[in-house]
Amino acid sequence: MDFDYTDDQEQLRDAVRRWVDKGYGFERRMGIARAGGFSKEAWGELAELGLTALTISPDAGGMGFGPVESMVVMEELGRGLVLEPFAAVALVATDLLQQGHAPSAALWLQGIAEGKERVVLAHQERAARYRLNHVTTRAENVGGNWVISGAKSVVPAGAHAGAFIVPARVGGADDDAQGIALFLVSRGEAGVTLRGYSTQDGACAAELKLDKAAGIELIGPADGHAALERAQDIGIAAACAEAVGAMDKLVAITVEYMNTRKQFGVPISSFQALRHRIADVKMQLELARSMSFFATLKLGAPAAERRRALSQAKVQLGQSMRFVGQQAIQLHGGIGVTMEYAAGHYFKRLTMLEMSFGDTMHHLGEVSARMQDTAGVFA
Amino acid sequence: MDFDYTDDQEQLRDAVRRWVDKGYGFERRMGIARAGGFSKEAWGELAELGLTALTISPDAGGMGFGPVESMVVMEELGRGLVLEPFAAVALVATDLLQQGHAPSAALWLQGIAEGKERVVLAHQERAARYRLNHVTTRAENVGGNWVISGAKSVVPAGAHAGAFIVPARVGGADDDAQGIALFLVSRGEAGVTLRGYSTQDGACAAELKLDKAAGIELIGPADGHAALERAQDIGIAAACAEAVGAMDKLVAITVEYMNTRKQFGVPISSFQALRHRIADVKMQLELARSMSFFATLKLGAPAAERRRALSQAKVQLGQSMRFVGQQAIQLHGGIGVTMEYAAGHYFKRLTMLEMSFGDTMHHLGEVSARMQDTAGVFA
Amino acid sequence: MDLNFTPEQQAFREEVREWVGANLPKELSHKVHNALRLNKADLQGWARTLGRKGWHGWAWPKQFGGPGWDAIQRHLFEEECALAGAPRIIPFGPVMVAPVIMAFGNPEQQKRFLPGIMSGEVWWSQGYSEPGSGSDLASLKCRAERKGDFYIVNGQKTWTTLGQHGDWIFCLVRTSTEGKPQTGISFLLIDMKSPGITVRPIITMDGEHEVNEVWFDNVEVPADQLIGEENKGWTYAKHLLAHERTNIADVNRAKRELERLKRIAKAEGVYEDARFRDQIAQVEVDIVALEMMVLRVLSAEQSGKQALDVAALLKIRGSEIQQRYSELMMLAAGPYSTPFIEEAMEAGWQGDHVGAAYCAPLAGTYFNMRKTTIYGGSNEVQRNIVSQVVLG
Amino acid sequence: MDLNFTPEQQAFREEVREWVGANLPKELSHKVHNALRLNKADLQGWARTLGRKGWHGWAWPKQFGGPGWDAIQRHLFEEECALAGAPRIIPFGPVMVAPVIMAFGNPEQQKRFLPGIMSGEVWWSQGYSEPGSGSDLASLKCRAERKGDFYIVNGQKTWTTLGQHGDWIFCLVRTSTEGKPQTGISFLLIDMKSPGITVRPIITMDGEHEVNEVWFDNVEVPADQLIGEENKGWTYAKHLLAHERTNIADVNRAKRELERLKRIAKAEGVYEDARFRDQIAQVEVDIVALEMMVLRVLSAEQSGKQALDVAALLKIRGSEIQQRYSELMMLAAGPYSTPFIEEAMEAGWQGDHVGAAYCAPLAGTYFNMRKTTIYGGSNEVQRNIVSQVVLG
Repeated sequence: MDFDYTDDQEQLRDAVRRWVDKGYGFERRMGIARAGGFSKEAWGELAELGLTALTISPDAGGMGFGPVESMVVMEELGRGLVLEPFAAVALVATDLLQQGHAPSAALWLQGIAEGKERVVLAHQERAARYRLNHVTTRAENVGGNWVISGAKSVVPAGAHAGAFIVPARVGGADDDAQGIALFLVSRGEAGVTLRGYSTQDGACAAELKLDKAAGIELIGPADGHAALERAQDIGIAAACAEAVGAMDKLVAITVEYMNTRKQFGVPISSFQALRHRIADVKMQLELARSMSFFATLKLGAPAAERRRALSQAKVQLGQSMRFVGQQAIQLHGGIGVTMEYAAGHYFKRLTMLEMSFGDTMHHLGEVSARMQDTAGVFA
Repeated sequence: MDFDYTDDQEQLRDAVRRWVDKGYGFERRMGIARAGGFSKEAWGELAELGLTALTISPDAGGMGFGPVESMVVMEELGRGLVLEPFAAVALVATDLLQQGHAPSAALWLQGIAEGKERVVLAHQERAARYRLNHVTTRAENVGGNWVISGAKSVVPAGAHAGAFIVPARVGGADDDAQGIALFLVSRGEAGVTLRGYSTQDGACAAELKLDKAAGIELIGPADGHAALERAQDIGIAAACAEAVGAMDKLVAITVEYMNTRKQFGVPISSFQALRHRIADVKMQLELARSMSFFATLKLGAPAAERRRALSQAKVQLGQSMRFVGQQAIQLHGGIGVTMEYAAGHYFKRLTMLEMSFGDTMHHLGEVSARMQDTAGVFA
Repeated sequence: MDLNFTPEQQAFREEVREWVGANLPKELSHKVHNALRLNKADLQGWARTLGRKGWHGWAWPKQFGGPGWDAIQRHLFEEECALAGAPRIIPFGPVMVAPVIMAFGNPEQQKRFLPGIMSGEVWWSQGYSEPGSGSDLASLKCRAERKGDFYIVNGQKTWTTLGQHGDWIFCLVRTSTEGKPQTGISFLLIDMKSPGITVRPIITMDGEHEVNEVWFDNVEVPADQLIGEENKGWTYAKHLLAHERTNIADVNRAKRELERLKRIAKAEGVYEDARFRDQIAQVEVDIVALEMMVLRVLSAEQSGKQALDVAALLKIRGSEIQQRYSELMMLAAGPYSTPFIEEAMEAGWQGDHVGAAYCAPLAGTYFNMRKTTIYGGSNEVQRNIVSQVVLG
Repeated sequence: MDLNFTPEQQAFREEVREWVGANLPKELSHKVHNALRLNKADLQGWARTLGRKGWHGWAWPKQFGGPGWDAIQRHLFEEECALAGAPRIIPFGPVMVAPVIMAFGNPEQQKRFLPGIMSGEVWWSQGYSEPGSGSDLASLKCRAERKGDFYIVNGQKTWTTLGQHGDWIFCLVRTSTEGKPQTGISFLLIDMKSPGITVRPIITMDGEHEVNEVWFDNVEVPADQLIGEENKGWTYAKHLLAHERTNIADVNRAKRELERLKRIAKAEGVYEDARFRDQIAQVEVDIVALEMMVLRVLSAEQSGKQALDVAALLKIRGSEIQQRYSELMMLAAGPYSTPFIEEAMEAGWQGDHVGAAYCAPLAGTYFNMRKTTIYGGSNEVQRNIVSQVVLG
C-alpha cells in the first residue's frame, strides 16, 4: 500500500509538465481551438515526448507503461487543457488494438507509436445514452468480408483519425450484450462519411456514418461487450486523472485570484464565507484525487471488481468536477465567465468530462446495481 | 389571490398563541413528556379554547372551521411543541368521522368536541412503509357484524383514545387499493389489545392488536382508499403547518443564541460563514411557509390535484425541516444536543414530522409519478 | 386566504393572453421556446409591438403613460408573456432607468426620455459596473467633471449587457472623492453616439456577445442630463434597486423552461428513467415553492397588510433554479450537448443537427446561466442582506 | 504505486483478526453490531483484555511498553477491531493523555501513569471544554493557583465524555491571566477522587448520559502532577491535537455501519427501492473515497516522501458520513424508529419490539451523531483550518 511515484514516474510527470507549461500555453491553445480543435504539430510534439507510444508494448515499438504512468500523463494534460485526443488514441484505442486479433492492428499501433496515425473508438450511438450494450450498427459477413452499416456520434477528433474501432452487431437484438463485435474501419473505405465539428471545450469530434463500409474484425462477438467495458473503464480512469489535473490547476488559479482581487478594500480571500467555500472545493479536489488513484489502481482487477470500482470513481469525480468547476466560476465573479480568461475553459472541459464515458447519474446507477454486502476499497 | 388572515383567524391565532406561551411552557411540557407524553388537563384546556371542535360542523356541535383555521392552530401548536395529539384527533379523525356513515360517529364527534373523547386513525402496518394501499388487517362479516383482525403500529396517543378508525381489508390482495374499508373500533371491545409507549419527541403512541374485535363500518370499500388518501393529505397539511411553527420558533431561538453567544470576544453572529448559514436557514423556512400555505389551500381541490400538491408540499417541508433542524443544532454547538435546552426538542419533533404521513423520498416519488407537462401552482 | 385569482384578474389574464397570442410572431416564440439566438430586431420588434399597445412600460403608473396596473396584474402580464414564449423585455429602459426618471428626473427630462422608452424606440443600457467594482459597487471610479454646461466623463464601465445596441446609457459616475465612497456619485444619462465613447465586446465562455466594455474618453455630457442633484446618484440607484424587484425570481420563465426540460427529457428517453425523473420532480417542487413565495409577495404588496422582506431570497432561489434546469437539460442530452456548432443555434438552419435540433444550445445556456448567481448582486451579497434582516 | 498491502502486512492483519476473534466476547460484538447500550464493564472489560495483550496503547512506541507498530499496522489493527464489532477504545487515556505524558512528562510521571493506562485499569477523562469556551478553547477560565506543593483548582469543565466513570482527568487550567490567553494555560493531571470534585450528568437529547459537567471547588492537586512547565499547557495540548489524528475519519467504523445500514434496508424492504438504494450507493462511494484519502495519509506517513495536510478534511468528511448513514438507518425504519423505549436498547431485552429489534436505537443514534460535526473542533473551525492551508 503505497501512493508514491517512482523516480521514473516523476521524471515522466516533469517532462510532460514542462511541455505543457512551455509548449502549450493559453494563447497557443486558443489558437488551436479557433483553428478547429486539433493541431498536428502539437500531436507531433506529444509523439516526440514518446507519449503516443506510452502503453504500446515494447514488442510493438512502444514503452509498455501501464495505468499509473497513464494517470501521470493525463493529470498533466488536464492541467494544460490539452485539446488533442491523447486518451482516446493512446490509452483507449491502443488497448483495444493490442487486445484484438486483426493482423493490421500492429501497423496501426506502429503508426500511433510514431505519431503518424490516430485510431479512435467510435461507440456512441443515438439513444444509447451511456449503455454499451445498445448497438444498432450492424455488421454483415458478405462472402467472408465484413461490411458495416450504422452511425456513430461525437467520435473524438474523428476528422483527424485514420481509422475507427467500431462496435457493430453481428447478432442479437439492439440491447443485447451478446453479439457485439469490434471492427477496424479505415477512414478511406468506401461508405465512410465523416462530418467534423468543434466541441464546447474547444476540441473537436465528428459524426461517422457507415454505409456498407468494409471492416476488419478486431474483437469477436464473444468478447466484444467485455472489451467495450474495459475500454470504457480505461477511458474513465483517464478522464478522472485529466479532471484531477484540470481541477488542481483551476483551484490554483482561483486561489490566486482570491488573494489578489479586492472588494471593500480587502482581498476577497478574507471573507469567511468564501474561505469556507474554498475549503469545500479543496475537499472535493482531494476526494477526487483519491478516487482517481483508486480508478487507476483498480484497472487491473478482475472485471466485476474493476467495473464497480470505476463507476464508484466516476461518481466521485463527476460530483467533484461539477462542484469545483461551478464554484471556481462563482468565486471569480464576472471575469470567470469570459472567453478570454482561463477559468471558464477549465469549467467547460470539466463539464464535458463529467459526461464522457457515462455521467454521474449513470454511474451511481451502476454502483447501486453492483453493491455488495461489504464496502470499502478492498471489498 | 390573497394570503392575509381574516380578523377572526388572527384572533384564533392570538388565542392559541397566548395559551401556548402562558400555559404550555418548557417545564410543563417536559413534565408531561416524563409522565408519558399526554396530559388530560392540557387536552381539556385545548377543548376549553374550543379547538377540539374546530373542524366539526355546527350541526354536530362544532365550530365548522376549515383548512386555513386548522393551519393557524397547527402553527401555534408547533411553536409550542404541544405533545397532545391535536391533529390526529381534531383534524384527521374528525374529518373521517364526518365523512362516514356510522351512526355512532355523531356521538364520538360530540365527545371530541366536548373534549371528553379522543378517536385516532390507526393505519400504519408493518412493511407498509408509507403506502396506504398496503393493508393486511382483515375484516370479516360474521352474521351481519364485522370482526377485525390485524395489527396497527405507532398509533398516535393510542393509549389515550376511546376509539380507533381502522382500515381493514374486506376483499382483494394485500396491496390492492380496492377492497379497503374503514371501521370504527372502540377500545373496550373484546379482542382489542393496546400497548402504549413514549415516542422520541416526548409524545406517545401505541401498538394496536385486533383479534376478531368488533368494528362498525365507517366508510365502505368503494371509498376507503380515497378516504385514506384524503386523511393522509389532511395529516400532511397539519404536519406542514406544525413544522412551520416549530421551525419559526427554532430559528428565533437560534438567532437569539447567535447574537448572545460569544467566541473569540465577539458574538458568533458576526462570523460570515454562520451568517450565510442562517440565511440558508431563513430560505428554507420561507420556502416551507410558502408550501404550507399551498398544502392548506389545495386541500379542497379535486383529488388528483390535491394529492399532487400535498406531496409537493411534503417534499419541500421535509427538506426544510431536516436542514433547519440540523443547522439549528449545529449553530448552537454543544448546548444544542442537551435534553435541558429547547433546541434539541424542536429538532426531534421536526425529525418525526418528516417521517409522518410519508417521508421526503416517498413523496418525491409521488411527485415524480404524478408529473404533468405543465408545472406551477396552478398546473 | 385564497389561492385563486378573482374573476376580474382571470379576465385580465385572458385579455393579455389573447393579445399576446395575436401579436407575438410565431417565429419569435419558436426561437424563445427553443433557446435559439435572438437578434436586435427580434428584441426591439417585440418592444415596439408592446410600445404601440402602451405595455412596454407595463409597470408604469398612468400619469407617465403606463397602464397603471397593480402588482397582481403586472405579474399576470409577465406570466402570460413568459409562457407564450415572448422574449424578455430588456429591462434597462422601462424597468431600470424609467422609474428613476419618474421619481427624480425633472419634468423636462420626463418629457424628453419617457416616451422613447415606452415606445421601444430608444434602446437603453446600464453603466454601473466597473472592472474594479463588482459587489463593491460604491468603489466606482469613472469620473465626471463639471465644465460649464457639460460634464466631461472619463473612465470605463463593464458588463454592459447588449450595450452594442444601445442608443443611450445611464451611468453612475464619480463627481466627488470626498467623504464616503457612496456620497460622491452622480446619475447621468448619456447619448451613446457621443464622441469619445467606445463599445468593445466581451465574449463570454459560451461564445456569445452579450456583454460589453464601454470606454469614455473626454465625453461631453450636457448638464441637463444629470438626474436630480450632483453627488446623490447613489440614493437614486438604491431606490431603483429597491423597486427593481418585479420578476426578480423569474419564476414564470422557470415554468416555461421546466416544460422544455420535460419535452427534452421525453425525447431523449430519460423521462422514463426514475433517477433522472426524480431530478425533474425536485425542480418542479422547487418551482412551485418559489412561485408560492412570489405570490405571497404579491399578496402582501396588494393588501399592504404584511411586510415581506424576501427580495434577496427570491434572487438567490430563482437563480439557483435557473442554473439547475439548464444543467438538467444539458445532462438530458448528454453527449449530444457537447458539439459547438454556431449555425445550429440560429433559427431555420437547414444543416444536419448532431442528435436533435434542441440539443445545440443546451451546453451554451448552461454555461451562460452561471452568470445568474453572480450578477444583479451576487448570491453571496444577497446572503449578507438576508443575514442582516434575520440577525439584525 | 500499489493499492495492496504487502504479504507481511496481510499476515499482520490475519494475526490481529485471529486474536480479536478469539478474545472479543460475542455478547459484546453483538451489542456493537446492533448499536445496543454499552456499560462501563463492557468498555473497560475490552480495555483490560487489550491491556493484557499489550495492545491498549496500540499506537505507543516500544520504549513505553507499546507494540511499536507503524502507521499501516496501526490502521490494520483499528480496522480489524472495528469490523469485528469491538467497542471503540476510549481514547482519553491511551490516545490523548499518554502521548503528552510521553513527550512532556518526566520519568517519574511516565512510570507512575503509563502502566495504568496501558493495562486499561485506570479510566481517564478529558477536562478541556468549559461552558464559555467552545471553539475558542483558549478562553478557558478554570483556575489553578500554586500554594506550596499544591495547585488549588477552582472552576468548571464540561462535555466530559464518560467522566462519570473517570478515575483521573487531565485538565487545561489557567495559571496566569497575563499575555495572550494561550500563554497562561497549564496541563494538570487530577485524581477524580480528590475532595471538591463534583461530576454532574448532562443528559443529551437522545436521553443518554454520555457527557458530564465536572466542578472543581478548591481541589488540591499535588504539584508533581503538573506536566512540563507551568503556563506551557497550550503547547502540549496542541502537540496532542497534532498527533491525535489516528482514525480521525473513523472510516473503519463507517464500513461496519454501512454493512448494518444494508442489513436494515434489506429487512425493511427498501434495499430494493431504487430511490433509497441510490442513497446507500452514494454513501458507499463517499466511504470508499474517504478510505482512499486515509490510505493516502498512511502511505505518506509511512514513506515520508509526501506531506499531506488533510487531517481537517478527514474530520469534516468522516463526521458528515457518520451523520448520513445514521440518518439513512433511521429513515429506513421510518415510523418504526420513532418509539422511545429505553429497555429496548439493552441487550437481551425480552419484550416485544415495535417493528424489529434493530429499530430501537436508530433515532437515538441519529440524534447523538449531531455531535460529531460539533466536537473535536467543530466543522466550521476545521474549514477555517483548511482555508488557511489553501489560501495561505
